[in-house]
Amino acid sequence: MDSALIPEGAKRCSFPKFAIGIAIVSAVVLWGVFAMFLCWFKGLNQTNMDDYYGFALWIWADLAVIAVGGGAFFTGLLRYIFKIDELKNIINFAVIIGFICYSSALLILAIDIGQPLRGWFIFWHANVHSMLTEVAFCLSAYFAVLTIEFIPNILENRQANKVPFFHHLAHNMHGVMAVFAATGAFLSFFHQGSLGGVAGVLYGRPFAVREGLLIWPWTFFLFTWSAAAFGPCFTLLVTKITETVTGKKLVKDNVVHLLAKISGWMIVTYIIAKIIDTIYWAMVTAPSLGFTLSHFYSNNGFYGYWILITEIVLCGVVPGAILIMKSTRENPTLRLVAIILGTIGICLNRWVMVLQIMAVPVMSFDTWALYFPSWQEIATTILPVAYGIILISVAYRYLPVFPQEQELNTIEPVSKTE
Amino acid sequence: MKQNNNKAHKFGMVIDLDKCTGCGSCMVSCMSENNVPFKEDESNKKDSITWMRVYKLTNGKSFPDTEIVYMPRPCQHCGGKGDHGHSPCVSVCPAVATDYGYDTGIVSQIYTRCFGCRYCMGACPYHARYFNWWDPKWPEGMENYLSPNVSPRMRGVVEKCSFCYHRYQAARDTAYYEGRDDIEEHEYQTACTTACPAGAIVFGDLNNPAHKVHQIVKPDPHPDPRNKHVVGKSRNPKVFRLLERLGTNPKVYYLSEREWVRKQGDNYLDGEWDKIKNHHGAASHG
Amino acid sequence: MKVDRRSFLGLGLGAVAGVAVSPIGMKLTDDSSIWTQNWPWTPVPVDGEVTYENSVCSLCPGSCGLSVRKIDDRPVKIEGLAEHPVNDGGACLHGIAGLQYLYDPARVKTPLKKNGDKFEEISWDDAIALVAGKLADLRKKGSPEKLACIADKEQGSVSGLFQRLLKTFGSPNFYTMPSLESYLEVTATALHGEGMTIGFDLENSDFVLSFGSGIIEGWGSPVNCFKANASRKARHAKLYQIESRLSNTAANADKWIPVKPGTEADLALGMCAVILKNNLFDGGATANFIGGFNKLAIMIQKEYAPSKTAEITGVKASDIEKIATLFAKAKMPVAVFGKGRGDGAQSLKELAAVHTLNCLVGNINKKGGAFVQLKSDYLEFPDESMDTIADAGFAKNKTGRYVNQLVEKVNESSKPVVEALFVYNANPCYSLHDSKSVKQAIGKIPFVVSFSSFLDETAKEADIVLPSHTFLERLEDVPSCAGLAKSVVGLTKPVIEPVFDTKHAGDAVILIAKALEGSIAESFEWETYDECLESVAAGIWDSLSEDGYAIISEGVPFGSVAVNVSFLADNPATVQARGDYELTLIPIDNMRLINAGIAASPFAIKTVSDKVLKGSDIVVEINPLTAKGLKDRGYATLTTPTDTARVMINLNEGMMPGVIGMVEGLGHTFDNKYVSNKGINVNDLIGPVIESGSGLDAAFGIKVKISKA
Amino acid sequence: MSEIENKTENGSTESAGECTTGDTKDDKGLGLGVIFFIVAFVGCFLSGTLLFPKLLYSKKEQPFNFDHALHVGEAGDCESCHSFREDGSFTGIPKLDTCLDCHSEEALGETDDEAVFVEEYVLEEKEVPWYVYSRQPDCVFFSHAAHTQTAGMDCVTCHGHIGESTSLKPYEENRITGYSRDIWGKNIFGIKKHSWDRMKMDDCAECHKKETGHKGYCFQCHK
Repeated sequence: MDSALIPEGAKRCSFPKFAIGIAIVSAVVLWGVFAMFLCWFKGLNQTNMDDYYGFALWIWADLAVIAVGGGAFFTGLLRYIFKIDELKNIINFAVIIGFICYSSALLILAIDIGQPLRGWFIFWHANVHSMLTEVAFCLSAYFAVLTIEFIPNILENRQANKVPFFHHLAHNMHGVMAVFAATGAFLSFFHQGSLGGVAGVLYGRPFAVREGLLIWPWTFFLFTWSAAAFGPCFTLLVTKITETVTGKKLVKDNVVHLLAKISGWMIVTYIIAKIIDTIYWAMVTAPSLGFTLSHFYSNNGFYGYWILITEIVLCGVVPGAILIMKSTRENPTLRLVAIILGTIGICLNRWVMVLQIMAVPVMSFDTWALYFPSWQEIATTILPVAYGIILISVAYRYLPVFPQEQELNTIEPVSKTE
Repeated sequence: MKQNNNKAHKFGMVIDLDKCTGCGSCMVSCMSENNVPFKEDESNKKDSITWMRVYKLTNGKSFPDTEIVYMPRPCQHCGGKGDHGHSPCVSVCPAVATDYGYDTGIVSQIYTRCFGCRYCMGACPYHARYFNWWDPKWPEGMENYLSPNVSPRMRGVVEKCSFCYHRYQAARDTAYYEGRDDIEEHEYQTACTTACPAGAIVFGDLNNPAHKVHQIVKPDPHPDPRNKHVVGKSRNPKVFRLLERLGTNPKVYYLSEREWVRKQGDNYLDGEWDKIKNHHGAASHG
Repeated sequence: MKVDRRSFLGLGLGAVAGVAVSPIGMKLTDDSSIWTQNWPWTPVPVDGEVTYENSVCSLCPGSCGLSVRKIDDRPVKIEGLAEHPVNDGGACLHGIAGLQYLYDPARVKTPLKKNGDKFEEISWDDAIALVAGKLADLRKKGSPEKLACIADKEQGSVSGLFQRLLKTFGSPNFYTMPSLESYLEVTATALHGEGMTIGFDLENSDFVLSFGSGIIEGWGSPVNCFKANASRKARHAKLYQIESRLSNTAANADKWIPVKPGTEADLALGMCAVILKNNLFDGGATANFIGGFNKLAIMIQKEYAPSKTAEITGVKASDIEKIATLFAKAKMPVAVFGKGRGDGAQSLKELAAVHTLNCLVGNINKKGGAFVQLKSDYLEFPDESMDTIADAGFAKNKTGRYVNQLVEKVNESSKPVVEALFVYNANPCYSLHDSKSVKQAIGKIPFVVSFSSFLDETAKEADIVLPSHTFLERLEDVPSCAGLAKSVVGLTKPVIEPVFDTKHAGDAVILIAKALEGSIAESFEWETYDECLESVAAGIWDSLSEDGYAIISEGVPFGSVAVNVSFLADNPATVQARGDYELTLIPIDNMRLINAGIAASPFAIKTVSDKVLKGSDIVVEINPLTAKGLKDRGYATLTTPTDTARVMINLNEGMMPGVIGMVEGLGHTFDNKYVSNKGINVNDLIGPVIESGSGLDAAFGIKVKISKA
Repeated sequence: MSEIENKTENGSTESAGECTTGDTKDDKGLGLGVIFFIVAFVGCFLSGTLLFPKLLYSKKEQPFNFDHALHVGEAGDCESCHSFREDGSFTGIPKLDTCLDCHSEEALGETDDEAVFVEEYVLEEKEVPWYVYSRQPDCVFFSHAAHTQTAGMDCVTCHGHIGESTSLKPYEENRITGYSRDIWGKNIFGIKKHSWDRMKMDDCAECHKKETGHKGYCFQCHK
């Protein structure tokens, strides 16, 4: 019934099947929306946050989605600036994922603040010294860029494309996309960084504080770097999931391998920097404030050295290693393991840089504070995921997201290996 | 207004922990002075608004060698690294809803500017900042005792100790009216100071040698040679500040004869304390 | 078709553009945020002229001077009054939070009459008539002595009026709740004779030996004691605290001497033994001893030799010797008694034994010592006119010596020994031991009249509630009844018009008296309480009304007093805790709570640590060694001979092994969600133990066992 | 690029036919579109500028008219009624007893307004519930002493020439915020010609910056 909208020559499941799927996910969305309104109308007492946990699950989710959304800017950078042409076959999807991540991030922020109707003060009364101000500005700006990057893809919808105006618009936008990609990359570099800065500048919190370059603590650069490194992992992961769900091959292996390779080398370099940073912090920064490393990883029910090792070794070194070696990289299973580990790693890193900071006691007579989110928090955190699934399925169904789709699926089995 | 800019105060406090009895007068005086709300269950101290909070410290020894001391903790009104006014909380507020008064050294706020991002709370190692998780509500009729000198805060904003700034304003109003260009030590005292039955809290201008707080603390005008971020270290060996090593430069000082108490004021690596405890204040350059 | 689409497009874009450049967007964005800054449900305090009024706090016997800040007619802040002889500036948290009592949700807003088990509102006239009627019947029946009254204290004009009403009515049954003042009198009476009382010169003493007195936990006149304690450092004075728990006082003291609970008396006598053995006592002073000094001396040295005492008390013999010697050799030593706030259960043996230390070292009526003198009575009531019924009834014996015996009698006898009861400023159903049986007794009394400002545990049991003004709404003379070196009378003044339809208890009494007519009415010639106060306090009225206080006696009293040791010489048995479990539960006095009639204010409750109260669970202190399997912050069941309770555990190294501490002042059940139904009332768990000889309830604790819940 | 180029070719070839045939219609449509655009634009803009304020503000009449000019003439300057207290705080709108310094049960003049004043307030001993044009929200701390006594500012600077007025304008209250219209200023765009046309924070800050070299710290003007 909606065949008129479906890209030519593309096979899609029947509309009812599609509708049912969407309906199910929408239920989850409604649940999240309900929780969201509770938080807005009854206030943040609906959450389990407290004066020790001013930043909690939401801020983590925020940082996490932005980090994994980093795939968008980085792929864009490679595609349009460094002119790595193969990536055009995945750039659309990367952009969509980025769009979802960033819109979610903004939504979460709108729920997280105690006075949403005053949220615009962050722009109006901006404090240039605050990393959060930098985040807010770059985040909104980059979201705008992503929207612009997304538009042409939407306009390529079969019906929209019939309108000459839209058609030409899409065409011309493709032409100038490099400019936006560049802006996007620049903006993204800053807000990914400033998100890292958010933690790094907390000189009252020895677990978070880092020395740095000029006004930027090392976490600034580590966050940007890690986003660029692990973002593509997530892009690949979601692509893989979409392929499994649709039961079609959507992106050629050479593209995947290329992105995986780049990601791999980024991860390796990042993890080396991260290790150096951790050692310096543990050996110099923290002790100079009277803290030993053990202080941060003992005397509590949850945060132990395991979290440090998992983040750096299991979810950093391992995926890095897998992805830089051709043999392992081109082994689908290992590659999948790597990108999963990588995605977990980046999320874990953001978790540590938000929640563990809040948990660690600073005053000698203070105690560890642990926290478990309320259902309202969980619901509002799942909300973006569900919304993301819907947007991806709709986009996949009606937009030519994967340029290689037809080629890969019309020509029967013959799957070339290059 | 002009003359206040060219003569900068630095209001601060010194609390004698040997005198403090942990009676709680300071907490209640603060709450009733500043229209702090209360709710049915206040036993979860992590969401209970008490601008002045009294911590109970023990020496960790077992019976019968245990010792207790009470440590009242208002907002420390940090001067930030090098005492340049970039307090941990002020520097992070995205909307300038809290700033550093260079004429008073007081970290001030606009509750109506704050939009509740709570970044400042994450930045404060003293947990001196509190978020209004609930709408403030008073039992029927009880709102009649609210003071007009401090605006009640609405749900969704962060609040903290203000060193009873409104008392400073009132004192200045009187001074202006009487044509004086400055106020006397006794004219501006915080609610906790005046309430303390043990007289454990001394409040005044750290910049003014005539003030008692200055005489007790003897703040060192020079940076600590061992940590350039630390300014205004006390030259009194019995006086210390909380987490001084972080370079937050609080304006709240503590006084105690007991070494174990002074040691709990900060974090030290094994054996570090014994090396530096006697350097306390030795950094002074006369 | 295309036309349509485009024109619609134009229309839409035009509208958007038009609104965009109009001020609507900007203005609404601004206004919506301003709306959040002025939410109608967030109160806006009205501004006005600032004025200050002085008064005196009567929440506890401390009687501190208060300065009340007002905006126009609204009191907005209470602070300590500078240069007041009692507190000179400082104030305790309860006084500062006083305004919360003014608007307390549990206040009685108008007279109430019990109908079935519900209260209904009645007018003052009906209420007074009703009370007068009942009392008149009682007199007709010729048993006026069956009217009893329980008040907070004996001193003061309001208490005076109640006593006067009972006397002229024909009843000797006036009782007061146990208080430090009453114990001081009991002690003074036993050792020095009728009408005497004791004060401690803490400001000047250079060696304070405290037998569990919570000198910075609300003992005596709290703020005054805080100041005396704070000045210790400067005066190079020492404080030694003898107590089974590391209380704040113990923590603040120069030395803490942990002692087995309930053995303070033995320790005191043990120290006497040392002083006697080593001839450290003051010969001159012992000359004043009567009632068998030698007998006492021999008994003590025989029964309380250091080694033996060490066994009983758990304090090392060497320490006993050392401390006794330090005490005796100090220039201005003073031994202080009255465990905790001094208003809980006490044994005369303990009080007398400790005070004997003072007498032995001869610091009676010396600077920095204990002041023994006649009770100061600054009120002069005109002689009552008594009719025959009154004379006959008043001549009868009191039903019991102390209030707890009254309760006992009521519960024991089948026929009512008390027909009518007045309760003023007292909450026996909460603050007496074994509150259940107290409630039962009150329930047995046919006609109970409460004069409480709040619907507290006792008022709930009453048949009539005649609500009183709070201390911020009334005029009253407030003597400091708290073992001070000086005796001061303060004047409480109304700082605000009564918030509800309440009356001054004094006025209520006068009205009742007038309604009873005859000789009773004659004895109450005043129109109002205020008029009454001015006339009966005529002697000090000028200074009262001008300065807000009058100093009755100050400085070291003159002359020596006799010391009658006969009570101790017979070596009365030390009171033991009830039950045969091996742990002992003792009440803890916490400055941030109130264990008298009223509950702590919402603000005060807010300051209470989560190691004392967590949600609605009370937290008990126990030494890790005693706790065995129990985990910190875990739940446990506490079993006493009378009752069981669910409690939370706080492992506390400051607790003596074998002892469990439970805070006093929680577990109120009246209608104020901010302070009620939190934790349990320790008095429910501890049953009274009457000391033979003195008749005092001396239950310092009770034997319990504790197990995981 | 290949992918997209293919598409665009398809696209153009496809729509080519339509385009040629559709050109003329296009222009008409466009013209119509433009007209619609202008109509909608003007309509929305005007309603936003003229109608919107009418809806936003509610008009309230003062209890009775007050002639400032007259009173200034009789009593002298502003301070004789709007005075300071001993402690340097400012009384603002005078209370009834201040009025009674001059007024009494007997009317001084013969205006109807004074009659209302005497009958409804003096005799009833009720305070007059004036609407305050310059009332600032609860979060604002303002020291008159600092401005008039110390900095020597003139009342007019912020309050305008109300002292010369013979009648009180109706009080306009913002339905959303409850603010007096004088805070945002009469001009809905927030444009001001005189220092007293607006009383928003920016106006305070502007003057503070000029006079003291600093906008001031939060607590200087907030409580």
